[in-house]
Amino acid sequence: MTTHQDSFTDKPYPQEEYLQSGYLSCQGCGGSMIMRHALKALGPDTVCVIPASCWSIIAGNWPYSSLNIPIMHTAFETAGAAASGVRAALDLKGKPETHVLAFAGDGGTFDIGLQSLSGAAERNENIIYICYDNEAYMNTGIQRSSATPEMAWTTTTPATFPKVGPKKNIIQILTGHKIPYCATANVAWPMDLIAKVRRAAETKGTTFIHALSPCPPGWKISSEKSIEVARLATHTKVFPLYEVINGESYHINFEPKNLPVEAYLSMQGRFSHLSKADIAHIQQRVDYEWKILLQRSMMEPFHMNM
Amino acid sequence: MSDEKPITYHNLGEMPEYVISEASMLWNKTGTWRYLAPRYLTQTPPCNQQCPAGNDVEGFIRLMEKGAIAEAAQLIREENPFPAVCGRVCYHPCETGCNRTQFDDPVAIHSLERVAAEQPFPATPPETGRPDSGKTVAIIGSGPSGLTAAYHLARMGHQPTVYEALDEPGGLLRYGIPAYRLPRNILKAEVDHITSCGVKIICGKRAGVDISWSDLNKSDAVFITVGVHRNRRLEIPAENTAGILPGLGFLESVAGGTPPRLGQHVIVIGGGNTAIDSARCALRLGSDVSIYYHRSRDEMPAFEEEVNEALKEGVKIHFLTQPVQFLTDNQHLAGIQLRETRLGSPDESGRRRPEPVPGSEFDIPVNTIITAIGETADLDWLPPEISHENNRITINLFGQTSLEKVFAGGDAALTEHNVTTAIGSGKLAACAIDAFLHNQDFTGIMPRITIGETGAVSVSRYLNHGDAHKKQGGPGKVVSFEDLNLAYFRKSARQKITTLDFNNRSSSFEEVNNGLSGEVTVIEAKRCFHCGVCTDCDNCYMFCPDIAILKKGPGEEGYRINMDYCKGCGICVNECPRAAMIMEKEQ
Amino acid sequence: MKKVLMGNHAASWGAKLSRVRMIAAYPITPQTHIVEELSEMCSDGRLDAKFLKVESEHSAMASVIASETTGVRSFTASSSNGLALMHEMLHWAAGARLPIVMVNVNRALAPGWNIWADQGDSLAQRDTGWIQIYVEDNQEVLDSVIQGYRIAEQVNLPVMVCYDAFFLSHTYEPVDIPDQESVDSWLPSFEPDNFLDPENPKAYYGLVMPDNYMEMRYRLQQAHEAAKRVVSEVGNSFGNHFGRPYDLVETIHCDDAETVLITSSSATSPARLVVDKLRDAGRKIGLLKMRVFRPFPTEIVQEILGNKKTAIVIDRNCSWGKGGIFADEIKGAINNLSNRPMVYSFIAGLGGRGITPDLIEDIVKQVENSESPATSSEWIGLKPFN
Amino acid sequence: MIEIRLHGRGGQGAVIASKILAVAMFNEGKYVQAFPKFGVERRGAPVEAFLRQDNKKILIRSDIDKPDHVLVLDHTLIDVVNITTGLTKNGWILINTDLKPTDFDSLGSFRVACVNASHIAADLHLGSRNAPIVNTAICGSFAKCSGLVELASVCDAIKEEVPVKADENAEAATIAFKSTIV
Repeated sequence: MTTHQDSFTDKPYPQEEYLQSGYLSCQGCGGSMIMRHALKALGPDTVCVIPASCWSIIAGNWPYSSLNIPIMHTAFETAGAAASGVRAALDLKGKPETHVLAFAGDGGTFDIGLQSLSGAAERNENIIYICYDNEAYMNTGIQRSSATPEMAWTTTTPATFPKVGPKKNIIQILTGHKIPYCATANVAWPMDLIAKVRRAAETKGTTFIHALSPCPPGWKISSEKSIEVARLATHTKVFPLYEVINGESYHINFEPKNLPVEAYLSMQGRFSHLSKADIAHIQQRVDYEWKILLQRSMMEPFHMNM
Repeated sequence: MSDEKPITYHNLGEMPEYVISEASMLWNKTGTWRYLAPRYLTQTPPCNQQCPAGNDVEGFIRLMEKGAIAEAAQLIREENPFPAVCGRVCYHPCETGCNRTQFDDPVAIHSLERVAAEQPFPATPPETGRPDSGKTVAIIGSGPSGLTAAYHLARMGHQPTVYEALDEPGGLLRYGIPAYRLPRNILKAEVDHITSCGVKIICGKRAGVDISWSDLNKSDAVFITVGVHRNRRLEIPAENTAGILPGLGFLESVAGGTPPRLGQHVIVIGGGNTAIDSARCALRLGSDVSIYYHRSRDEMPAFEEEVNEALKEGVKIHFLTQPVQFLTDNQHLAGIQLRETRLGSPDESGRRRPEPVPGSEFDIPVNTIITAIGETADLDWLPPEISHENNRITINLFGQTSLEKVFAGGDAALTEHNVTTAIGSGKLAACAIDAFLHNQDFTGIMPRITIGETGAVSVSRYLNHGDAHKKQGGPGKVVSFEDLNLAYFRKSARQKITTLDFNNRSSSFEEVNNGLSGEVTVIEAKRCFHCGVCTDCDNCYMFCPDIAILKKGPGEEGYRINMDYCKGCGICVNECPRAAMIMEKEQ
Repeated sequence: MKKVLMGNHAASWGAKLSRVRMIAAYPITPQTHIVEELSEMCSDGRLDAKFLKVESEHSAMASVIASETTGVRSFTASSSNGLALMHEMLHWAAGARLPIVMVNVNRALAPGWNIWADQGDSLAQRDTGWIQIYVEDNQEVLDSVIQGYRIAEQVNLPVMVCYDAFFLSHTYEPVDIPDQESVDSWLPSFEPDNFLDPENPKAYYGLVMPDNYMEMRYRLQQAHEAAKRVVSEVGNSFGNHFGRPYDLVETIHCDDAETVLITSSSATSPARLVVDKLRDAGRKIGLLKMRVFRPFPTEIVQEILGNKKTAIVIDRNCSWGKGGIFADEIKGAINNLSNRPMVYSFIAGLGGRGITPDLIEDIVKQVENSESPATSSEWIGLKPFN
Repeated sequence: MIEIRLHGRGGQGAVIASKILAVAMFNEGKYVQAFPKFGVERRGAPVEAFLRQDNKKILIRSDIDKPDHVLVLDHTLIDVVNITTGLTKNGWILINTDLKPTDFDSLGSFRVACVNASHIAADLHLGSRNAPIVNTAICGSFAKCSGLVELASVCDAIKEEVPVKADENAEAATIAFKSTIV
């Protein structure tokens, strides 16, 4: 296991801002922070594509924009395709160095947008795709997505019949495309996130970052706990931080404190209905998934000299 | 288009043809969404509140962390002229209070202080901005309390004169603490520095004997810090036999270079610092030493570290044993009869009272016995207007005696007897005397300058000079361990100090503790949590989801909150590692 | 240069001559030859363009919208179910006011599977805001793609060039391919005012609140109104330059006609034969070819049909629950005229069934023998009921 | 206007044959129209293609029901498909076969021409042994029996339209032209 990121000390945090205040995120929004960090990593020569998501609203209504880079709002399922289109056009205009960022939520990535994302990834389009994952359709009022964790409450998975089945493993889907770079990131580790976005930007081809994005209303947490709860997600191994190179070579970036999942679950109202047995079940799954991740990280990659 | 106002299209002609943005969202002041507002608030670190001398502990560590050692020393001297002394002999309650204790190990504060004190003395004491007042203050006793008061009063523009009964200044520092704990050159340097700051010390003048009260009373104010020099008696048979030495007297003679001849085996009676110091001195003079103490280890008033060192050096300590009588043989000390005790119900000190075990008496033959069961003050010379009780001068909260212009401090006026407390009382008296000399009501001033809820006072805050108001947190809340966000701290071992080899101890008064040095100092300083004090760590700035926290301009430290856009989510406060921010209702 | 080309290759040539830079497409019968030919052109260097081989029609249109927004002339082609899948993005293209040109090969929608000619696919997209041109032969396919870009980029509306599956798409016939230089001198290069540009960072296609949405949509409608004039002007200019003029509609013998036969797409060709034949037999019949369906040429239809006795509309489409779509639109266009013809609506040729001269002649005969139109569209060519 | 119908099996190149003939005729100044029977082509399945030739623009846009001539690329189709449907009296039926025209009397009062296109194609290695591509040979043969187009035009059209083995295909047409039995 490599733990090359000392996220608290790898400062300075870049000071240039590509977002302007006044945008329409909820109190304590993780998604707005992820955009802010990502843009700091990419800089001004960036074009951003935003499919339907909280960010369709956060960015500001017409005739306003709270971003200092050009953005194109696009239909829910089209982030991969739209980013491909922008990429093609920029290349044709002799601007291959301009970054193309697709910035999509979990619904737009795990569910409706999976097809166009898969298309773009299979073509290995030179784009950076960031999924800010708040684990449900938050923009429409907290309906479950395939990124919703097992047994979580949402408005379509009520506490009496919570979400069935585990959260989809999007990284596994993307690594299945053998794209050059995949990573998970967590808003609680901004410098790690920035380092990963920078790495994605330096990598030619499709790069994918799955960034955990706490949502105070959707997770039923008090807004000031946003970062704290996100941090616990990693420390409980619910959301490990790792990178995958060429779909083969796994690197765990951060050794979790290995806290019990209950520490993470009990902070959130969306899990308040869980019984001890439920929590034990989730713990088992988390432990199992972690074991798989550990094993993968110890595998030799297919191409030895990549 | 303006960013300050929303755009309203009144007619089609004004409207753009396409859904393409025309302006920013800056007009949208999301600050109106807020219920509570964050605020930067320097809160009191527990170390600061715990320091009886009122040192800005967190402040000097912050400077040392950046390698600014000289600045750190100067910061300490704003409150305390004795960093080298305190860095050695203080029992460091700051470390006991250190929140790091609950995380791994406390920061080695006193070692850091000692490193700071190794810096050359500055040409001038820390600036106060005070002009000469022309007022005189007589200070009786040149111990830590008296010299501290003199130092601050001099800084404040007054003319203090210190009268010392013994031959050299320093009081207990010189005559009570052995050189292996506090080398004489170290003490001398700090005392010399105090005199260089405008303090006049007259030695060999015992109040009431060599100088009359009426002469002393001619000064504009008087500060009495005569200390405690009378050995408390056991009040058991044969106590006046030769060979029975009073602890403090023994230490004074060792300090004065004329140690008495001791027997091969020495018994020390008592469990306080004087007992331990006496035992370790006797050891260094070549004797085997046993201490007999009538309670258990837990009740021992001596500093734990000192006890440990004594044990390591070979001193034997026997607990739950009390003297019954001294045994004599032809007017000469032949031994001591002791008996066992057991602990009963607590006494007025809160400690469990030792009760004799009937029939447990036993005798030990010995030629030298040192009794160190406490000291009392000599107050017989005081004028009757100055009241005292239980052998302590009666003072109010800020050291004033029953005479308005007369203040008292140090061991003669306090229940707690240690160097750092004495320094704190000298500082408090300096402030109170200064207020008195300026006809100001100190009662109103006291809360403003008290560190934390119950700590010592801060001279810096009293003087309110320069950026002193920023120092030492605000009055009130002390940051607790629970207030910290531990996610941002990593465990790290406390740096170990080096000590003198044991083989060299039995024959030498060389300093035992060698302190920290070099890079290790900075590593240790970096362990500080900086409880309650912003260190510009950027967490608030980085985690603000609304870019409402902005870095201040070039050259300025800290952050500014743009309340126009702060939605009041509270993340900045929650993610502040050190509780230097609070959420509150807006005024 | 005249060549025997299939309709799909005529479309490819139209795109190539328009110097499209970005093509995103997904294969579907009967459109495949278009993308195959363009792939060849891109690979062998005849066309300096990027061909994005996307994974669906929806993504094709999404990509093309993105590239066009980035300021690059873009092209796509689809058909039937593919076009239906694009539906959402068709709204985006028009609402974004992007001058994209696409080709749709008119094919019936499943189920049951049917790959043959039927206008139902593109007519179902009539309300997406696209200009729609229904073309009659392969020459017109090529010419309409080139005109499409000039129209689109003038009015900032997307253009859909529609032609019948197989009857055109797979049919070889002589087509005059203009020189690249000749096209270049007629079709300006694409220099949009607005495009995704880090030097000029703007947000495109954001949330429009109720206080502005209606006005933005009014703009879209106005653009369509303006497009009628532009389509005519461009068609006329194309005629002057290339010798083949075009307009919103084409009329044959309409001036003195009492009866006007109205057709669109490939069905117009046999109708020409029938009208010529009936004219030779002394009948006062004319032919109106509806070339542009959106924007609907209401004024022209009113002018042509104003004093006629009878209008006969043949639709290779049906709006389920209503009937022939062209017929309905024509009725709507002339409804407020004081003198207006009776409109007979016929549905024929769905799902690839042939519309032959004989069938059209039968329709005319049937109208001549009836006193007034039926209330709903009549289906022609059905098997007998028993 | 002359209308021609081609019968073949998927993979034999009936549609290309119709296009080759169309191009050849177009190059001789005719207006032409060639198109497949609009369907789903599968290897081996019976397919049809159509060809119209006229001196003016062709405006009919539907299948050919009443062909003037019929080309049969595989004689076994005769048992499967009614190749004479709508065929004009005295129209040519050109059949790829190793038989003679007299062997097809049962087809009725039509003119029958035969050519062993499969053999010619196989000799020239056009297509594979079990699925020779016979379309170019048929085109040459049609020039012979119908006289509607010059052999030279057919050969030129083949060179224009056939991307591989253009010369061998032109040779096939020439051999077929010469070996057609009418």
